[in-house]
Amino acid sequence: MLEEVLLAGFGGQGILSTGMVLAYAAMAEGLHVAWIPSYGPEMRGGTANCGVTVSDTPISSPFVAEPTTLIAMNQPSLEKFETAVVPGGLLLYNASLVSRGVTRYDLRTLAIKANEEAEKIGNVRVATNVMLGAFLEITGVVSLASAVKALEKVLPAHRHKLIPANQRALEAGAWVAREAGMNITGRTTV
Amino acid sequence: MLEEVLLAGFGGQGILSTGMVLAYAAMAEGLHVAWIPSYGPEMRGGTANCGVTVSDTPISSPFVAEPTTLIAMNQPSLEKFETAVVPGGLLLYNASLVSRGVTRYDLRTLAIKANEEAEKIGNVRVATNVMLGAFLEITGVVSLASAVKALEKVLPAHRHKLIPANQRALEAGAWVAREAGMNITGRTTV
Amino acid sequence: MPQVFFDKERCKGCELCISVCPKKIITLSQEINSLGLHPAAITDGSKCTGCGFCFFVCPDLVVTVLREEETDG
Amino acid sequence: MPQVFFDKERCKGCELCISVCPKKIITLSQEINSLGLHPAAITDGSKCTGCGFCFFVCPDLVVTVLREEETDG
Amino acid sequence: MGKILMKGNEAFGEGAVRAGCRFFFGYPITPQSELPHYLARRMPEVGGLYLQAESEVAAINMVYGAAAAGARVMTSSSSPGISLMQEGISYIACAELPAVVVNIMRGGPGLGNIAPSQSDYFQAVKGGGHGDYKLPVLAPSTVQEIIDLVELAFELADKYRNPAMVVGDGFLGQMMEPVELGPVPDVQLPAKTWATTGTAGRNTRNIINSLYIEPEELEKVNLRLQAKYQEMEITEKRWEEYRLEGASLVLVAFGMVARIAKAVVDKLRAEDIPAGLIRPITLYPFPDLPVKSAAETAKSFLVVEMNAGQMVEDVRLAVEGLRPVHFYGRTAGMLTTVAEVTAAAKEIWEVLK
Amino acid sequence: MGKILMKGNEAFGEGAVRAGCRFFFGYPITPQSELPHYLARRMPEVGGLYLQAESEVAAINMVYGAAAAGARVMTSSSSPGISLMQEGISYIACAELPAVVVNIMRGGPGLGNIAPSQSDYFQAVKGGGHGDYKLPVLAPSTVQEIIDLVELAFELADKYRNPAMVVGDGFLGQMMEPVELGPVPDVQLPAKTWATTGTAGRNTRNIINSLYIEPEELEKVNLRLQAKYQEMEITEKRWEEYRLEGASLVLVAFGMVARIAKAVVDKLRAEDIPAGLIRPITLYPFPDLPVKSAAETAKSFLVVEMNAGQMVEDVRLAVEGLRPVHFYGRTAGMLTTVAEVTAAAKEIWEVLK
Amino acid sequence: MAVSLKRTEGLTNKPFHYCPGCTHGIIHRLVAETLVELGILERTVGICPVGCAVFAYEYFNCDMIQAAHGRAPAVATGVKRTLPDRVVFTYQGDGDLAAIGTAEIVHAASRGEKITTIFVNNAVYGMTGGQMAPTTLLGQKTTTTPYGRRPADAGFPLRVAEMLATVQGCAYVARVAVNSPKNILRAKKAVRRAFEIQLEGLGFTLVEVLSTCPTNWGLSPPEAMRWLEKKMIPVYPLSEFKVPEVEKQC
Amino acid sequence: MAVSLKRTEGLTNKPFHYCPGCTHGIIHRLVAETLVELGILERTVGICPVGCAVFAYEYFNCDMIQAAHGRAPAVATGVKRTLPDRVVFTYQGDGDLAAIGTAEIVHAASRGEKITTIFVNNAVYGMTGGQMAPTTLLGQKTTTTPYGRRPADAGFPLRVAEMLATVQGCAYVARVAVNSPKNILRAKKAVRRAFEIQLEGLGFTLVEVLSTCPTNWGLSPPEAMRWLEKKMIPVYPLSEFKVPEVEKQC
Ligand SMILES: Cc1ncc(C[n+]2csc(CCOP(=O)(O)OP(=O)(O)O)c2C)c(N)n1
Ligand SMILES: Cc1ncc(C[n+]2csc(CCOP(=O)(O)OP(=O)(O)O)c2C)c(N)n1
Ligand code: SF4
Ligand code: SF4
Ligand code: SF4
Ligand code: SF4
Ligand code: SF4
Ligand code: SF4
Ligand SMILES: [Mg+2]
Ligand SMILES: [Mg+2]
Repeated sequence: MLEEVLLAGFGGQGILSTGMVLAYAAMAEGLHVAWIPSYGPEMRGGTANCGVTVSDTPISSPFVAEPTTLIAMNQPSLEKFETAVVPGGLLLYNASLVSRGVTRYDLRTLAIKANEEAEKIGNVRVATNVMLGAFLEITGVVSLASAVKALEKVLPAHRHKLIPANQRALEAGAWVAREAGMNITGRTTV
Repeated sequence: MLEEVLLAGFGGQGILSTGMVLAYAAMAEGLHVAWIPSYGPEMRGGTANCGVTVSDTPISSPFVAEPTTLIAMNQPSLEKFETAVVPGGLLLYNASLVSRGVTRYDLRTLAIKANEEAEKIGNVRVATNVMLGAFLEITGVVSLASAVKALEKVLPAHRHKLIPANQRALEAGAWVAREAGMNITGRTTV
Repeated sequence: MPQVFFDKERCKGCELCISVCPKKIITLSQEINSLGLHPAAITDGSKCTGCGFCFFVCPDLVVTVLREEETDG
Repeated sequence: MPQVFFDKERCKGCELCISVCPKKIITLSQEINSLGLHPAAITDGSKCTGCGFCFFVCPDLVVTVLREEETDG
Repeated sequence: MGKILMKGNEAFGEGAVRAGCRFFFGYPITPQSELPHYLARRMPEVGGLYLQAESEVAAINMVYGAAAAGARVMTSSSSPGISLMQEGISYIACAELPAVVVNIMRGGPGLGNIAPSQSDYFQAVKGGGHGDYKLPVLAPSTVQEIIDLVELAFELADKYRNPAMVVGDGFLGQMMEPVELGPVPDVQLPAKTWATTGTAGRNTRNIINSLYIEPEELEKVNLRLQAKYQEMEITEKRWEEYRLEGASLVLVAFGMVARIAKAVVDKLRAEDIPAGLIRPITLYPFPDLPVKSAAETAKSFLVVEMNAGQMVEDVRLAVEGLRPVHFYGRTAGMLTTVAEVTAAAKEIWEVLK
Repeated sequence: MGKILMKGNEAFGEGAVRAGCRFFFGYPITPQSELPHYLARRMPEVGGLYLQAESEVAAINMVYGAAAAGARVMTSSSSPGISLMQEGISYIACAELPAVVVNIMRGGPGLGNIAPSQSDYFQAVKGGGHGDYKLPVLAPSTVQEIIDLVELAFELADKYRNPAMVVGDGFLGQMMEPVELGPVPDVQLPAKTWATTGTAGRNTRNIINSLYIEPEELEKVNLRLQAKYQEMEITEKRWEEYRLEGASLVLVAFGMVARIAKAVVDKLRAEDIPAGLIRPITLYPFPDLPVKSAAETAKSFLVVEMNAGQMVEDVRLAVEGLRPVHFYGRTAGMLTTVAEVTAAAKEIWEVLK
Repeated sequence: MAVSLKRTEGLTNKPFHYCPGCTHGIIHRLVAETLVELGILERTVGICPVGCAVFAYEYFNCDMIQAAHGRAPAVATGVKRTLPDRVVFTYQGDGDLAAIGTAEIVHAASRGEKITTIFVNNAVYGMTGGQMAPTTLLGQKTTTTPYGRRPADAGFPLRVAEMLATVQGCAYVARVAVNSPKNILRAKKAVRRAFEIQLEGLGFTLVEVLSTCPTNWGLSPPEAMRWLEKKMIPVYPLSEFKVPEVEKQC
Repeated sequence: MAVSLKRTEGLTNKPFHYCPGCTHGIIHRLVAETLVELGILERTVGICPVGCAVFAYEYFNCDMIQAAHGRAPAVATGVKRTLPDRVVFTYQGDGDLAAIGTAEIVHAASRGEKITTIFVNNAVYGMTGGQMAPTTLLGQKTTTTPYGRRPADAGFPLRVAEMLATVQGCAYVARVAVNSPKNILRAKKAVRRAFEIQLEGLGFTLVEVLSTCPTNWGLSPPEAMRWLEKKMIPVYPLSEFKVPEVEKQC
């Protein structure tokens, strides 16, 4: 098994830490894992993305140049990385911040209004974890329970009060994916 | 013709400028010439020596590792460089500051009490030019007249009043060499 | 009467203008600009004294203020 | 009576001691030391007050001065 | 403690702590900032010192001072900052002090950018500073290996009384991977009888110096240094071989690029192209032995670097014209991707086969 | 003016003046001090500026500023000072500014000594600073040639918008030889439309910069730089051949050492040993062509340097294993004498013949 | 007569990359307005530092040079000596000027280089992620003083204006702040005075500007303004520390 | 009781390499005597500069380190932080400290490093052949100011003691001279005070010592002493510029 996940969006969406949640969860399940951010200019703001490789054999290249899954959290990220996904790969995008939609029809695609889902939970910053929940539900790379446990590692102690919200986000994403059916082959908006 | 002259002594004896007088004179006579000092530690004092190569063909190595002539202005210089002189070469040393004398008997050697000669002229600092005068008399590498003219180039303008003394030093050295006979093969003290 | 304009596309919603307006007539609008931020806007332009405080503190050259010169300027 | 000694082999003949001795009893000797220099020497030791000026200014640790401590030292 | 996920930059810091290093002097620069951030927090926990210098020049000279006083000491920076350290590194090498310097290379020249790069290879291995000196230069390619090689760097530094360098690129510094960390070992540092610690209890003065005004003296020092480097060249060459058996096309790559190269080798092998990889772990001394022996059987070499072609010279020096040595590289933080390198390799293979 | 006797260090200064350089920024260091002394006196005579910087780091950045403003500008130093300039040189290379840097090399590493040396060869030609950049590096071997090559350095710097370096050793700096000096030419400097001189009279802003935060942008810059270097490698290799006809044993040496090597060749030829010499005048780009063509007929090479063996690598890269390449060198200011080198050459010849 | 406060042509149209509420933008405006008001924009060459203002060459509407970290005063020296009739300024942060660039600023001042330095003191290394600067306050937490700046490890805040005022080549040194409209107007006056003195050829001029870094201070921009006032100004008092001799007399 | 003024065991027997009449030798003696008198010689580590005092490691009878040009304060920081209970001093010339080493000395001071710096100001670069130093007087001829130092090209004399006195981490800064027995005794007191304050752990201490360079000034040693008094002291007044707070109060 080799999953190469690219999470992309803008700074402040929690892209990097959601990637870490996946990485920690996979490590806890005994898998090989690598997490690599694209680190930006020597300044604040701008785009943020990271690649997470999860494998049952040692990982040679940790770079996610041709992701098996793309989680695109906004329009520019979708546009930039859509073409890179391997044929037949998985594309999850945040329909709250994507207006134009996808151009590739050879991918399994799921559009999730992640901001809205997150706002329902009461914190727009958990939107990326909504996407992760969906990803886990679809791929089963690691269990949702492992991801929930990983939150403890990723969030600093003084932010542990946010664990319940993040857990609900993961669950919400999983629910959306379940509702959308597991074998998504075309475009589906929920 | 290739003369490789090593002048050695201590700082303040005018070693470097006497070497320059030879170099300028030779240049004026249309010869190829190179002057190279051994430059000392980043501080005052200590030893001073320079090599002057005079040749009628272009000079490849300007280093005087095996001098054809050594002009040794004090005991340590004599001891240090005596062995380097080419067999059959010329050795002029300043008998005023050399007590132990020479150990090589395959050289043409002339001992000159250069300090005394210089003090006669009234300036101990012209001692090295006494030696140069003798050297020129013996070898005829350049004329004494050229050396006298070269003094103008070597001495800075505000020291031109010292030219007569230096000229007398050159002449005194030439006289000593003449008196000692031109084909000196053993040790001779004047 | 003084007039004040905000170039909303340059505004980063930092609220510095809001914090200095003596008339408290600046707020962040509900709108979102192309930077994805809520830009500052005037609530009641008629109250504006043209004091220019908003202009002075704005780090992003968002504000323009038109006003009459003081008599003994 | 104070006594002053010069370690002539270390002396560089700089004349600083000469320039400060209140009794003018230091000169450069005719002798030449192993540095090839004329070292400083005392002309009339009996005039020495033990003031130590020569010691203080000598940069080359040439001078030793032996003296009695002042009464209220 | 089991496995934890750690950033490369932090691993450099933790590796140092575990090697018994308790003194760090540095100056901030991207993309290695997490290293000083980590140590600013971590050093006080283990009774150590994190000190932010006023510049890289000051930092390397603080390292010189601490090393002279007997400390196990480290500094780190990135390319422009390492350039500023060249005089200091040359001094440390000549004064024969042990110390570790980390360079998380970024795109150059000039201010360049902060993207990952390997373009300081020459500077590291040929001597960016003046004079004939060398540093053992180690190039980890995983986060776990960072920990191991930082420790090795300190050991080599002490063994040879010579500064050692560990190099990575921005990606290695930024990425996270699991590392296995035991409890912090209680490192017994070797006694340093030569250190300037005050003469108390000794009847000689210790002097740390790199000035030898007499050429004869300085030549002696140089001969001693050269003897050390020869000893390193005999003893310290380290490399990894990957699927070299029967390889006709041998890739050579170090650091993060070697991981890409591994993936390339796998891809090529999957297509029945007999490729293999030599990954230098020590950049100096350069592991010419495996290259030379590969040159006897392989048909061609492909050196892959994130620069305009630097290590390729050392490979050519080892191959000595026996086989063609090709180069593929991208500069300025542009990633050499698996796809690109595979394509480059196939092109060579087309001609070869 | 006819011939005058001139010190090498002064010739560097006079060469600069004659090349139209009117700005010099430097910091004192032995054994190049006569160069700043000369220019401190000379520059005001020609309406130029001698400015003593607070350090070598400041000096090279003043050079950067003056070059950006369109000046023909030079700095000079010796080994430790040149190490301190590495960041600045890398910046100048990336910002594509013309400037000339003189290095009168001394014994290293560390503070070393002030005796002549060639041990900064690697630093000069491989890039002592960070990133993939190169400088044309010129190595005069007579005082007359200093004047000529300093002028050439300024021309190359302007032609390629790239810093150029001229290297010598302490002896070359200290020795005097006759030079032929005409009247000071009235140099017309090429127009520098890119210089930051204020926008007046222009409708674009000029910007001097080495920051390209996007890898794609910085890669473009690097590709442009590499293209320049390739152009230099095609156009600018310079060397002298001495008695190469029928030479079985080819010496390779640069700078002052090449003069010793010439004397050695003469000695060997006098003893009927067919020796010859290749003297690289440009150290970068390295003149591999004559070495390659000599490798076809010669039996063996002997590289002579005043270091522990640096240019020998470039010779080996050119020879590509075709012939044995031997090395003879002394470090730390110890002179490689005619006698020693002759002996080394004869030893090789004994085996060869 | 209708006057207006509007964007100056001393700046390009490029939006600043600075964080929301970062006062680098205000300081840019003050400098640019001054260049326009004095009519010197097109004979000005500006030098930007390494720091958050590294991209200033995209904003100032004049010829610009990007300098190595801390070396802007040396670069400016090279420019001014080559082109003595041009106006030259450096724009530098506190990491750039007061840490790595200490020697360069002291000696540009001591040589009396006829340049103007705008010194932006925000008590932190902004660009590289909020590390301690020489100007960081005691107790202040940064990414490299996680336990707060303690003098025993990390020394004391460096008062650059006071230090440079002792240097003879310095003609004008002032410290201002941009935390309120009033202080911003005062800051503008100081910047203008500095450039005027450069034009008069009286020597080196420097304006230290207390500035905010909301991002690395972890404060909202208005909070950051208050922090500047409450915490920074007591340590870094606002004043003119040196004015040309002639002015002092009258 | 018989007392004597004699060679201190704080120095080795090696004769100094300094030029005749060079006051480096006097300053060496003052430092060495102090180390002996305070009983700290065997726990002292000294750092010598690049300059005429580069060989000081052959003279001070304690552990010594030779530092890169200007970097002695950084080296001293490395030593003192590693061995906080040792006494650490740097001995630096005016080229070393006030030119290339400006950043290092300012920041060692600002960090309040508990070290003592002996700063030998002889208004010239001695070792390298008499070039201008930052401290060279206006009008003074040197090998790089052949027409005399002119402020327009070469700037002004830098007053280091005054400058460092503004730096908070500095506990003690004094300027003394060694041109007469009286001043030498005063200089000794200042050196002693500096080491005492280091021992008390109060912060950074520096003694600037006006010193002669007969060789490069082109004067006889006694003339050089007079030149120091007549020319240098007016530009570099002798004083204690900073003393620890506690002392100030009493
Ligand atoms: C030689 C060198 N060292 C370090 C760096 C990394 N660096 C970039 S900006 C910076 C400090 C910025 O702080 P400051 O000058 O205070 O400016 P600010 O961002 O706060 O405005 C540093 C250390 C560099 N680019 N070059
Ligand atoms: C990096 C570097 N730059 C320059 C030098 C050359 N250098 C040696 S000593 C010195 C200055 C000495 O002057 P100062 O510090 O005043 O000491 P003094 O000799 O006057 O006591 C210089 C510039 C060097 N060794 N290293
Ligand atoms: S000009 Fe003054 S009153 Fe008007 S909006 Fe701006 S701050 Fe408020
Ligand atoms: S100060 Fe400027 S950027 Fe900030 S909110 Fe107001 S208008 Fe917008
Ligand atoms: S102790 Fe005083 S009186 Fe005696 S010799 Fe010395 S200076 Fe003269
Ligand atoms: S001061 Fe010392 S060195 Fe100078 S002359 Fe007197 S005793 Fe000799
Ligand atoms: S990091 Fe700080 S200084 Fe830099 S732009 Fe952001 S707020 Fe301004
Ligand atoms: S050159 Fe000057 S400072 Fe150096 S030893 Fe001689 S007199 Fe003293
Ligand atoms: Mg800052
Ligand atoms: Mg000095």
